[in-house]
Amino acid sequence: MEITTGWYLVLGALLFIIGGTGLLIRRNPLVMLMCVELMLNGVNLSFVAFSRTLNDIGGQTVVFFVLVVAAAEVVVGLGLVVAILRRQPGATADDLSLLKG
Amino acid sequence: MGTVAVIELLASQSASSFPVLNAMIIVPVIGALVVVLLPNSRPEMMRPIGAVFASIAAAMSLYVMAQFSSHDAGFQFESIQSWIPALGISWHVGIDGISLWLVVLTGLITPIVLLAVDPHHDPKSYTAWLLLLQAGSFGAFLALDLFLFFVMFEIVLVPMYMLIGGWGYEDRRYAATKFFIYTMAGSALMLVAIVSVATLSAGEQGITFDVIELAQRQALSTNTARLCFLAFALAFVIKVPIVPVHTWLPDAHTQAPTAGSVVLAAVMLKLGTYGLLRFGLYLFPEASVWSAPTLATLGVIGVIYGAIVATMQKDLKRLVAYSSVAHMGFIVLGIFAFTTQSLEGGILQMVNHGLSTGALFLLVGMLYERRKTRAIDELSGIQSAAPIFAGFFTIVMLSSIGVPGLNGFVGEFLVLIGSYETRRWWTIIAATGVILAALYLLWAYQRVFHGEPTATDEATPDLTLREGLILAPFIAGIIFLGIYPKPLLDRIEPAVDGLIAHIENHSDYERPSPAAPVIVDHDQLSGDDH
Amino acid sequence: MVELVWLIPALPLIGFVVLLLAGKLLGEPRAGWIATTAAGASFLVTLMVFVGLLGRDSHSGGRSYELILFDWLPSGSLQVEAGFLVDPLSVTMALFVTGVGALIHLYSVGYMHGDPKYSKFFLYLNLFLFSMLMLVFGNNLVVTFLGWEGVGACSYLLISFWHHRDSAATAGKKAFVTNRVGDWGFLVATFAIWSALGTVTYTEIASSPAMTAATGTAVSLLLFVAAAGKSAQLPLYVWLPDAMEGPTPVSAMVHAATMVTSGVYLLVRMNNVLTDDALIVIAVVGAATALFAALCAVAQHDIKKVLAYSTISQLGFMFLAIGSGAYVAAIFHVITHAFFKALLFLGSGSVIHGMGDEQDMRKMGALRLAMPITGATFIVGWLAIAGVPPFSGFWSKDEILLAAWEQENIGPLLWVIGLITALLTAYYMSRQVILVFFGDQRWDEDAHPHESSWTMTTPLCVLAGAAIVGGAINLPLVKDWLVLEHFLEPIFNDPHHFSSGTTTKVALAVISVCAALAGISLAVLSWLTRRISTDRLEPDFLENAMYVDSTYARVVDGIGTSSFQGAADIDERFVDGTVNTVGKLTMRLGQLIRPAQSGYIRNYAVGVALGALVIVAFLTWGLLL
Amino acid sequence: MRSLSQSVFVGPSIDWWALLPQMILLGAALLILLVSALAPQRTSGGFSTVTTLCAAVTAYIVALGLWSDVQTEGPSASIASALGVDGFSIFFTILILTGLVATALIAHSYLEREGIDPPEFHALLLCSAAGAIVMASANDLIVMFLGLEALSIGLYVMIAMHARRPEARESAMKYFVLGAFSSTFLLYGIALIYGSTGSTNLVHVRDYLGAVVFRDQHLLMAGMALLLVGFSFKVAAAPFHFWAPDVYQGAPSPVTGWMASIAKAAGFAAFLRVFFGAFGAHNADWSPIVAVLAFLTLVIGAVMAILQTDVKRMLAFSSISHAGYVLVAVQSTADAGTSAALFYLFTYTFMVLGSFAIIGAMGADGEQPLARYAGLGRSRPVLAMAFTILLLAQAGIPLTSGFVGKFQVIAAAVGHRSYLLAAVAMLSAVIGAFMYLRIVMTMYVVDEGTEGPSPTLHWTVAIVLIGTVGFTLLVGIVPQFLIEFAEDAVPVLIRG
Repeated sequence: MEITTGWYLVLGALLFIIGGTGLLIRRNPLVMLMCVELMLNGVNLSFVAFSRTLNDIGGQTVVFFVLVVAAAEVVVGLGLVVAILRRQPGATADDLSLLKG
Repeated sequence: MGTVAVIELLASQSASSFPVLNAMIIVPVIGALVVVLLPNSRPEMMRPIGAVFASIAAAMSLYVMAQFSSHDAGFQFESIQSWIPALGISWHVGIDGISLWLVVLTGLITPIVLLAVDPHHDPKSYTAWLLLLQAGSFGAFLALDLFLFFVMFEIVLVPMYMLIGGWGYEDRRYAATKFFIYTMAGSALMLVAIVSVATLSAGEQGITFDVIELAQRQALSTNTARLCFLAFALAFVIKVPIVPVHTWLPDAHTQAPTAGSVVLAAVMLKLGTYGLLRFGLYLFPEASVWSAPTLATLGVIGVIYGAIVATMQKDLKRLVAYSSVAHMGFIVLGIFAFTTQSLEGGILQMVNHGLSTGALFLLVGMLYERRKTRAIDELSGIQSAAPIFAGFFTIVMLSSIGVPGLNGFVGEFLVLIGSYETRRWWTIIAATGVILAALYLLWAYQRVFHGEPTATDEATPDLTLREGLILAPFIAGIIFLGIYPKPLLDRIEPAVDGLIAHIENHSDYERPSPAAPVIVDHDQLSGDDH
Repeated sequence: MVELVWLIPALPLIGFVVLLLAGKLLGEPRAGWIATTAAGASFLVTLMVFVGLLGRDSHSGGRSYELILFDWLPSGSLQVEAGFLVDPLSVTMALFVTGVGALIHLYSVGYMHGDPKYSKFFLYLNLFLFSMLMLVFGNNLVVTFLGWEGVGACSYLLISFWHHRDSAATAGKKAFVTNRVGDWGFLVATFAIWSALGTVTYTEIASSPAMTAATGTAVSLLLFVAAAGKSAQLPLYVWLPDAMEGPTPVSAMVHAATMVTSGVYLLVRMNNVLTDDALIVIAVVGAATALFAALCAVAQHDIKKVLAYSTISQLGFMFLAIGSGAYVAAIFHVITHAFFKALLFLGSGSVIHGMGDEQDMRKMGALRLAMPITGATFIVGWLAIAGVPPFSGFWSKDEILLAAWEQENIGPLLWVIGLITALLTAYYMSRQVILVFFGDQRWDEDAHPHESSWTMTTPLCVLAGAAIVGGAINLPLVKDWLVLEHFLEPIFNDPHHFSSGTTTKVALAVISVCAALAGISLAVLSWLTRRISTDRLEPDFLENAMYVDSTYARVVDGIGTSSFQGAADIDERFVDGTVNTVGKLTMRLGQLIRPAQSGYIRNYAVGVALGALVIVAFLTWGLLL
Repeated sequence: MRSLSQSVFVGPSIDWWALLPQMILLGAALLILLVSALAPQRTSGGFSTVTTLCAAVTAYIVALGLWSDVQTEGPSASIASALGVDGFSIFFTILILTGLVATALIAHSYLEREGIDPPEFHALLLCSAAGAIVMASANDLIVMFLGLEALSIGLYVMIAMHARRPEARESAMKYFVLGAFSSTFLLYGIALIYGSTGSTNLVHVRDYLGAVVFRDQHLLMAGMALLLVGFSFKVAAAPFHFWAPDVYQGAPSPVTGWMASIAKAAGFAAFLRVFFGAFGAHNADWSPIVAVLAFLTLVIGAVMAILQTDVKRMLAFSSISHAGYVLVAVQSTADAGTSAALFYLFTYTFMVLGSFAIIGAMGADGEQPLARYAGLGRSRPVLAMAFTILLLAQAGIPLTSGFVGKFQVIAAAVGHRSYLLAAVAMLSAVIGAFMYLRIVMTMYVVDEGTEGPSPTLHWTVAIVLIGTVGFTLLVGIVPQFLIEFAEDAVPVLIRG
């Protein structure tokens, strides 16, 4: 059967949801970081799919911007994770709950 | 220096051109600033200097009183400046028979309490706050723009809050917060109503918050007007206060420093009743007539209930506070009876209550200074130790009981005789308040002043000359107003009649036509004019 | 000369002010003399005004003169002036008020000798006299109310004059509060009259068309409530016996001669609005009070308590007269009563003074020897009140009984009650005289009674004289001798006339005299010659005034206090509680959602995700609905 | 719309003048980094602070110039209408620059005390400021997204710079994870909008929505919803507010101030630009949702605030309920609402910056127990009074800018006939007042003899306080000029 744009969109949405769920359920900061990346890529996929249907280059250029942003976020995120793990080795996201209530 | 300039202005300018009302609001503010800028090294200077500014404001209020034309029903000394044109807000102040005497009262009370009561610490901020309180109260009584009024109505909370919190008694935190939050909660919906009134009656003429303008437009549909009125009424009813939203008052009064209690009773409570008159009846005639039975009932309940609860109080200040509830109930009844007499009596009663209750709080404060207690059962036989003090207390008490010849009577009498026309049964019940008033005050008096004094009671010093001079103006007012209230009534009457006419025009209310007396021409020797 | 009326209250007022400012400096006895002078002067002015009034033509309102000082409460159609009304009624009242007042001032100069608060006493007395005269001369209800409340306040101050005594303080408060109940009636009556007639001025009320029957009766009854409060009628009488806590001159002046009669004055003043239905009520209550008080008086031991109850009883007589429409008779009795009751009180005061503040009659006896003048004058007063001709009391009381007899519906009944009361009066007064002045002495030696100073005895003598000849002002024997009746005529729209023939009148008079004599002889037999055993004659039931007062007290202390306390608790717990609960509930709401702020990243993320889900769902599929 | 078939590439015209403010800031950031890299020993805190201030002031002047241009020649757009130059963008530029100045001044003494490397901090501050400006003036969703990321990434690091303190690390991590998480939603929303309208350019989107009637607008609606989520997170509207209290509390006070004021403002700027500018045609769809969000935000912010005992956390929750007020104005979907929102944001920026200046001066972060302020009214009356005024302003007491702001918000709500929401707003203000009064009470009402704290107040902080308090009172008494400013700043989307 022929693969229409719809499939790509659904795949993007799935990636997005998987990433989101992952972020919700995982405790490891690094994994959570990856989940965010996954979500972003899900969005990227949709952008590309849309730009294909709309026959418009703009959507694909967006992807590059997003990748840059993602890269920047990873840099900061890793920095943070390192900073935290250095002081609290083996810390999970749940250990970060001094501030609450 | 600001004062000098203001004085020169006063001297040079004539009433017509010089915006004396604005000056009245501004001078105390300047005074507050001056006091704040004074060096901390001279604490004894603060109150005198503050009193100077307060007195200048008072002098201006007296000047206005002197220049006030008693035949003019409208607003006098009007001054209107564009303030926030983007929102249709203007700085519009003016004075009429309804506000005149409250303004004078505010003017006179502040310098007196400023000199009367010595804060035991931080006289600087104490003085500044009292001055700001005076300015705010002036503003609230003079404002003819809803926005301006709300600003002033709300801003006076801050100085009073600071006074209670900063100089109050043991339970001041709770009392101050309760006072602030309770009243603010009341006025919260009023702001929504204010905006709604202005927005909904904008029409082609454009949005305005000018009270006179809005009162003339009467553009709201009946139900909307009623809703808005209720929002207004809630704010004012809490301020008055009327049962059952009165419980902030006893705490505030009891915990406030003497000066706070005096100003609270003499001035701030009047903001409620004044607001009901100026913004309730004037802006929403139909709605006020519609709600009159309910509010009059609440007023009567306040009279009886306040008296009953007052009877059982163990704290002298609390007792006076509840007596306030009872007295203010009369005023509310008078306002919502819509007759010349009842309204005039109500307004007069506002002044009277200010004098008598203010004096009572001063006296209780002096007693506290002597004995460090307000508990009734810890005192007895004071009269033997301090006869002059007891004498002053007796006069004020009799005025508060409403003995004719003293000011308390004239207000209550006019309120009741006026209300009898339109609210017969309410009046008959309210009149029983005179019995209860005698009951709780005399009982308290007996327990505190009569009986065998203990050793500590014996040691209670009598009234000092200074205290006597502080009380003198109150006593003078109490007696003068009791014997010759005519000057006040003459100036109140046109405004009141105008208000009632306004109500008649905009609602189905018709004031009862008085039974015409059969005129018997008096002996010409009597030389009176009617 | 009538223009001088303003001076009459002014003089005591001046005295008051002087004493207020300089009382302590003047001290004893100057303060007393100043007050007395003020009172005396005002009596003289009253005489001048009286003469001036007589000079005027008695018809077409010529003898009604109004002096307006200033507008007191001008408000719209309500015009209340501070004004005086000089007419026969007010002048008659003023004459004996100032006269007796002056005498009692004089008496007090001696009586209050040595009291630490000597000057203050006269301060109050003058203020009282001023208020009483305002009450009498006021040209409208409100000015009268001014005086009405003023005398009430002064009576409060005077009763609790020795305020370190709790009983005195309580009595003063009780008097004021009970009077306030009456004042309520006064106020409401004023409102009703104003709303019905549009005026509160007496002359205008008198010339106004009658009110509707309902309003009229309501007004009349409200006025009677007021009168009952001031004049100690059932059921509001309870304050008067306690009022005896005050110094004796006060009892004589305030609680016998003047203030307590202002209720009578008010009703007479308003005679034109009183309706027949109301009059019956007044008559019945008056008669009942008269009998009730007389019965109570029978069993009292305190010399002043006897007189107090007798005062209540005599006031009952006056209201009986009013109820029977005989206003003149009422005023007549007011005057004669003022004379002899003041006399009796002052006499008792002299006795108490002489006995060193002993008030229990059981510890007295045979005092006529120790204090002859007091004894003699007291006996005169006794004969007068007992209704023995030709003493003043006989004439006025006789007229009242006659009026009662003629009351159309229940006349005879009222008359019988009146007669029994008269008998009892004669009895208990005789008992008192015997116990105090006759019989064997029951006081121990160290209390050596002595006659009082001249300042105290002079008033006694003067009053005794008045008590003897007082009846002369209204002798029914010859028509022209009814001076008082003719003098008061102008104030009535339809003057009351006795219809009975001479024979009836004489018969009634004879019967009443017999009753008086019967009472006296009963007393003599039981208390002097001891022929009748006295141990059954003072039942506790009567000694405790039929427990009315104590019942009141129990109710007030019981239900009254507890209900008030209940209200106070409700205010604290419920009304204020609700407010605090609102605050607490807000906090509770916060506590409720606080766990959401768990501090766990994933929970926050869930919040975001769920929120997103809901919004997306609403926007995307919600618009399908 | 550039299609693949186009052979010749023509770069869009660029109005450099319009980009100048952002570029100045970025330039300054680079300069600071450069100098600190080349001559680390000579780059004191002073240097970076001064540089930041100079940059801000220059940008300020440029912005004013642009403002006059807009007033005379009307709004314009540049770079293929990816950046708008209208009253709205310049209003926010000015606002952001003001915040920048204040934050720089507050930070100056704070960084010294807490031992944080000034150059990095200021560089990041400048970057996030530039990002905020871009966000406010972006006419293209992607540009807006980039601005948002620039702003946020800068913030992540600024928070984390206080790395010695666990609270700071935690709040940085929380903000980072959740921020990234929510920005993916935003991005997804952009994608869907792109998919349904064929462009990410707001002008195009607006025209498209205005012209086309959708047969099936699910994509569009989903996109709109996700954008709403993204922005709501940035402005900390319930239920996307959970991060705010923790992050605000953990972050260094100057950064908290920056977040509460500028990050929020930028978020709202984007919010308003997109939803008024582009989605105006569909306001019937989004207005009710915003109303619900406003309701939740108001109530939750207020009732949570009164439970707190940590001053920073109190103000965090209060800033949540303030976002609620702005949302009330937003949901009115009227120009009056927009100007009310702008006015509110402008005045709130001053209040909150002033407040956090004081909190920063009051001592070490992480913990700001209420008790620390006990007796401040005795020991430092002026400071206490300044704080009181700022707090009362946030409580909406008259004669402060806060009251005028609330008043306009209520007016906007009433104009939109949402009386209930107006009432709720006022009542939540009362609840909030209780919390502010607790602080005031603590400062003033103390038992005799208790000695209040006496923090050292650096002159830079003093300047900020004078400025913020003065402005708060000034606007409270004569608000006319600011209202006009806000009214001229309603967003307009122009094709460049």
